Amino acid sequence: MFELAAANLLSPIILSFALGLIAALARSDLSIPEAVAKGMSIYLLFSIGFKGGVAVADNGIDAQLVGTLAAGFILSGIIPFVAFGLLRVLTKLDTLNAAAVAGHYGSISIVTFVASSSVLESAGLAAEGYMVATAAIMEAPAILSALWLASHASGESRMDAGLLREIMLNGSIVLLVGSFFIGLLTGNDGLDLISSFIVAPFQGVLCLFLLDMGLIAGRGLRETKGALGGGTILFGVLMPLVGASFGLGSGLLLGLSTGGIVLLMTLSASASYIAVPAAMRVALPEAKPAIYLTLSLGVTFPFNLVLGIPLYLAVATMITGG
Amino acid sequence: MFELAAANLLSPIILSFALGLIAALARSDLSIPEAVAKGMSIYLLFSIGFKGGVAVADNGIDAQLVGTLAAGFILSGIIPFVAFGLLRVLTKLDTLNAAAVAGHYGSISIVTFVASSSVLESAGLAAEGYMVATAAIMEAPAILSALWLASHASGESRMDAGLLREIMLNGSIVLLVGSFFIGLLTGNDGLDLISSFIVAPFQGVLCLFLLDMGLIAGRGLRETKGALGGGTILFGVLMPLVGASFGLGSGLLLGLSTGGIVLLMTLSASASYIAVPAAMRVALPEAKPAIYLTLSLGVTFPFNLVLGIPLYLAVATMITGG
Amino acid sequence: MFELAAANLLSPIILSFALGLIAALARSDLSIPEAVAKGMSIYLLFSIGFKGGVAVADNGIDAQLVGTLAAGFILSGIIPFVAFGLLRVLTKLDTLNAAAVAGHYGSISIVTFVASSSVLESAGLAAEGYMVATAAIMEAPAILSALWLASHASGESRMDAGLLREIMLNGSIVLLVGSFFIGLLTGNDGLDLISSFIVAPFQGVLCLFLLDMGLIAGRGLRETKGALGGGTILFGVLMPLVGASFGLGSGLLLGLSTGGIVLLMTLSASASYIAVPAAMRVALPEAKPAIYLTLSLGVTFPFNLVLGIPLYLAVATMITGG
Amino acid sequence: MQTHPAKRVEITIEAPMERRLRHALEEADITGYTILPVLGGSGRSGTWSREGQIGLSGMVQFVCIIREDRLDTLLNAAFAVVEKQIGVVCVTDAHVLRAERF
Amino acid sequence: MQTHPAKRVEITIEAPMERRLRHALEEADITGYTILPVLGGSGRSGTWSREGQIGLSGMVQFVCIIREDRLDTLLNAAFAVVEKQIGVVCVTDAHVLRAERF
Amino acid sequence: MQTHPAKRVEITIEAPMERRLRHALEEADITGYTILPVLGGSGRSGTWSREGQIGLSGMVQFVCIIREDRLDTLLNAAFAVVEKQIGVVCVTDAHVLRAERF
Ligand SMILES: Nc1ncnc2c1ncn2[C@@H]1O[C@H](COP(=O)(O)O)[C@@H](O)[C@H]1O
Ligand SMILES: Nc1ncnc2c1ncn2[C@@H]1O[C@H](COP(=O)(O)O)[C@@H](O)[C@H]1O
Ligand SMILES: Nc1ncnc2c1ncn2[C@@H]1O[C@H](COP(=O)(O)O)[C@@H](O)[C@H]1O
Ligand code: NA
Ligand code: NA
Ligand code: NA
Repeated sequence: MFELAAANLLSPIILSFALGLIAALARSDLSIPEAVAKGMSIYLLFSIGFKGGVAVADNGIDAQLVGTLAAGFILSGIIPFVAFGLLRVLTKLDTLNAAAVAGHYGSISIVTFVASSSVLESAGLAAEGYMVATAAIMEAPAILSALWLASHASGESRMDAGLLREIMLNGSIVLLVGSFFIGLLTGNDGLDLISSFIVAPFQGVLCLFLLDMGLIAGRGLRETKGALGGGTILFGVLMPLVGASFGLGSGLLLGLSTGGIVLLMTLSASASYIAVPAAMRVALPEAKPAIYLTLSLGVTFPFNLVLGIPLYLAVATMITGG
Repeated sequence: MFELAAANLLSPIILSFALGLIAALARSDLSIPEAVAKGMSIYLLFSIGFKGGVAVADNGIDAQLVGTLAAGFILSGIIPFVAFGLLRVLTKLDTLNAAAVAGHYGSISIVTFVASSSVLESAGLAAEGYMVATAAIMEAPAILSALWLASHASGESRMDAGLLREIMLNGSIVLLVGSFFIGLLTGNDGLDLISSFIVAPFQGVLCLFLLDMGLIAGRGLRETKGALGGGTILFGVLMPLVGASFGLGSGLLLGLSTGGIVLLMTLSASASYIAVPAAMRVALPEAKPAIYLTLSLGVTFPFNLVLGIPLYLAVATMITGG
Repeated sequence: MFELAAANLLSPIILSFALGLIAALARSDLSIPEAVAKGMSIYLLFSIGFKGGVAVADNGIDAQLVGTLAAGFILSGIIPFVAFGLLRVLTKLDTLNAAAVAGHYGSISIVTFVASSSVLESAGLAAEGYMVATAAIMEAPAILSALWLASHASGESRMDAGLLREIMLNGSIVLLVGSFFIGLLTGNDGLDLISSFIVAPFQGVLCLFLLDMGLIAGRGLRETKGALGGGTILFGVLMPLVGASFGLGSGLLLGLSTGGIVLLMTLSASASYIAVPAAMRVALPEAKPAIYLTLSLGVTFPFNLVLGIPLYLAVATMITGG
Repeated sequence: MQTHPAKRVEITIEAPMERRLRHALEEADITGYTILPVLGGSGRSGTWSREGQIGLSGMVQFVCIIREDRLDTLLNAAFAVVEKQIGVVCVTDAHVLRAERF
Repeated sequence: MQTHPAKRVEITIEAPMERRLRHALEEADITGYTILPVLGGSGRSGTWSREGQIGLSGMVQFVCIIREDRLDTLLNAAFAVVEKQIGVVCVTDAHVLRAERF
Repeated sequence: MQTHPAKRVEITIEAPMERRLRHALEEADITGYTILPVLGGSGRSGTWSREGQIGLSGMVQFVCIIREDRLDTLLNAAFAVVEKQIGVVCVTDAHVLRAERF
């Protein structure tokens, strides 16, 4: 496993993240324009959605697929309650901020998912194509759980129909699901047509995207230094392990392949930093972005990237026997 | 022909457009940053101009080329008069708005042209390389015809030297013509050097670009619902057929290849939504963008993309015998 | 050599620059969004840094590498003094503006470096991988020399710790050095992973980037017409030759390969238009950008691109015997 | 040239609230406004900048020119949205050409 | 700190007219202005937003600070361009540092 | 709705000076401002536009709303940065909601 972690550490992807992190901490003015960052994220979402759809078109739709989607939905809805409990034990956050943080951990980080897929590929492990669809399904339920937690605590309802609609129609979710269906409908013919766009340069784009993530995480850490207590940081590295064990259990129950289990562990372990923060700004404006964003992007994201993913791979390989 | 239309419908390119359309109609906040959209359109223009130039360098310059360019110029200048007449019959638009709309249909949509080229490629049909130059030539004359129509109606001149200059030096035209000449001068050596940039990822970029077009068309349709009467919408699907028949006649007279005829039909059938609207805002500010943009982008563009192109291909194949 | 210059002139890269130049001089509204231009420059810096690092990983670190880096540092620091002297002889610029201009010529233009590498590649000549690192090292010392010249003349110090820090942490330098180290650490394995992103489309991206450079240079020339006297323009074509001869001497002393000598000549001959202008706006706000930017971007950059590089290649080949 | 008195209201607000503010203005029958992008800023909740934010946060600035007698309607509508949110509302006296448009 | 009275004129206008307005100002000898990008807006001709517009429409905002006695020249020059066009002109009283520059 | 008098200060300055101005404001204990991107402009040093500038030059606009009694502190802090630089400072009277924030 140490070899694996070392190989992972020396991949251009992780090193690009580290470069961004260091540059930001050293106060370099290196930055990636917002439009380019958004363009890359559209590219990544389109590409993984499409490839997932093609994989499902190849393998067909079966009971396991439906079960996995359902499991993803439930995991996303339940994990925030677990996170909320852990936060109450480990930190002194008030219920509102705890609810907001908890929502992030039920939802997922698509870049962590992609990084995990890359590691699987290097390790020569295949995974179920519909894990992409599972990722899409896990984006939203956690938000509702978080709002329920916050409403319950404050006694006033935090949900309204408009917000619900906005969450479901969030650009990332629509793009991921939409390109999944495009891949499903066009299959390998479609993939042949555009693979030199969505497959060949993928890893390289991911490097630049992670450079940007490193820059953002580094700036976040620099500006909020001290805002996070020790207990909160501890939560940021413990919670992914808790989430991953939920993912492991579900994956074993569903009878997923080793690769599929690793991906479900990664999804459960990862925390959102795009869809959920946007929803929280609207629904829980009093909660502090400095807390939930820094925790998700500055602590849990690098933890998963560097240590988490190789660990999940090692554990899953050990348990399933490869 | 139904097979062809079905195959066309299931291409990732058309499905990407549909995804954008649906997302916008459902009020998703999915959007592509303006800078990225403009970057993609620069890429597409550069790539098709360059490839057209290389094709001409391969085949040499001959009388047919000159004839086709002249035909393009004339078609672009004449079609607005036909469109104006049809508008007067089918709709209640005043002369100013009718003139503005008419100008759009004489000019061309470069993305429709590209989509048509893709369909030809899938069908294994070659086309004359200079069709790209024809496309460039057809951009502008229609604008002058529209201004003439409007001046004639209102009795005040709508043209000035500055505007004429601006139209000729419009960025899209300059880029298309310029990269055509770069391709012509560097030929296959140049193409070898940069083909993994301008050829390989082309179809994939086109997908994302059409996703954006779908988003824009969908938003346009949503916001102007009701602004277009039934007669106007009818015009939006009839006019491309009229234009295409002009293109067909010219193509047969010129003795173009089947592929070339399809492209000339497509150019004649398509309506501008970049160069002409910009010129109209300056020269005919009283004309309503809600009418001409929605018609061009929300009605005629998808019509050509989904039904028009396969139809033009079927007709041309039938008449030329393949 | 004339053949070489002609081949160089007919490359898509040079022609793209020419297209931009012509479009801008003709007042076309063709333009590339700032975010896209910045995205391309990030791509180019990342790509050349990475490839340089991989080349060094392949060849190992030796005394020549250290010597070349040291030479680069010294060249960048000394050339501004030479440039300053030449400016005093050829032009009537006051000391402040002369110091600002001089700083630009000690520093380097990374795009000129890249264009030179492309020419070497076409000519089948290899160069030392660490020339990229040399380029990075040559960015900054010239700025300090320029500030010293300006302080010396005006009697007031122009340097402060904050500025020094900003210069060293300039985004371009950090990205170039950082990706160099990523390439060094991941070597050929890393390159294999992302080569279809950073190698394959490189020349094509360079074309679009040079199109933008042409647009900027053309606009600069148009707006400052008359601002540059004959002596100043003469300086703009003489100074690169002077710089190149310094690079030639150092390269021979260091025993570099023919390709390496050409690159060191190019670096010494080229003038900055990104890092140095930004520093000058902060440290020497009274100096006129119209002078130093137009000279660097509108005179020296095209001179090197079109005539300089083939000349340096011819001279280096002649002297080293190939 | 003839000008007419009016108020210029500038509302700086988080990007995720843009849609809600648009909607609130529409409800209050205020249909004229312009939205400017914001690069960065500083306030009680710290400093931020837009580079590479992939939509994480970011603010926008509404500029709304309005007849004086409609000012209170506007401020009430805006306040309802801005209240709990990060954001700033600033009003200045202004004069406009073509008063009939406001 | 010493400040001097001036006028701040804000002209929101369609992007395709930018070049013409620049030119009209130049003709009127008005050489100081700043142009801000506009993200979106709403007016009598409906609501629009800049995302993915590929230059279809879009507006820009000119901000021009000017001595009071030059205001009418500016308004006349601007009005000639804006007249038939979509667009808004708004004037506010202001104070500037370094009056000699205006 | 209750509003309170304040000053709106608009500082247009070259992008490379952004960091310095941020710093100067911080030093003067001024922590509320918004930064807008600038597309282009014209002044004594000519006309420029941001398209494709790859950071060559470019300007930004600070908008700072401030209590009247703090205006001089702000102007002094800003002036120290702007003095030798290209740039414009413009002050207008304004009214704000939620005065306690300024
Ligand atoms: N005094 C001010 N002047 C201008 N903009 C401000 C001011 N205070 C806050 N802002 C803007 O509002 C945002 C949020 O402010 P705050 O709620 O104080 O954190 C800041 O990031 C600024 O963009
Ligand atoms: N009252 C207003 N306040 C601020 N901006 C306005 C106002 N009215 C119109 N605008 C701007 O001018 C554009 C065109 O307005 P209109 O000509 O009324 O459609 C709108 O999209 C807004 O950007
Ligand atoms: N009178 C003015 N009104 C608005 N902006 C101005 C004015 N004068 C200068 N500027 C802005 O400040 C920049 C530099 O001006 P200058 O220092 O005069 O070259 C210009 O490019 C404009 O963006
Ligand atoms: Na999770
Ligand atoms: Na047409
Ligand atoms: Na140099």
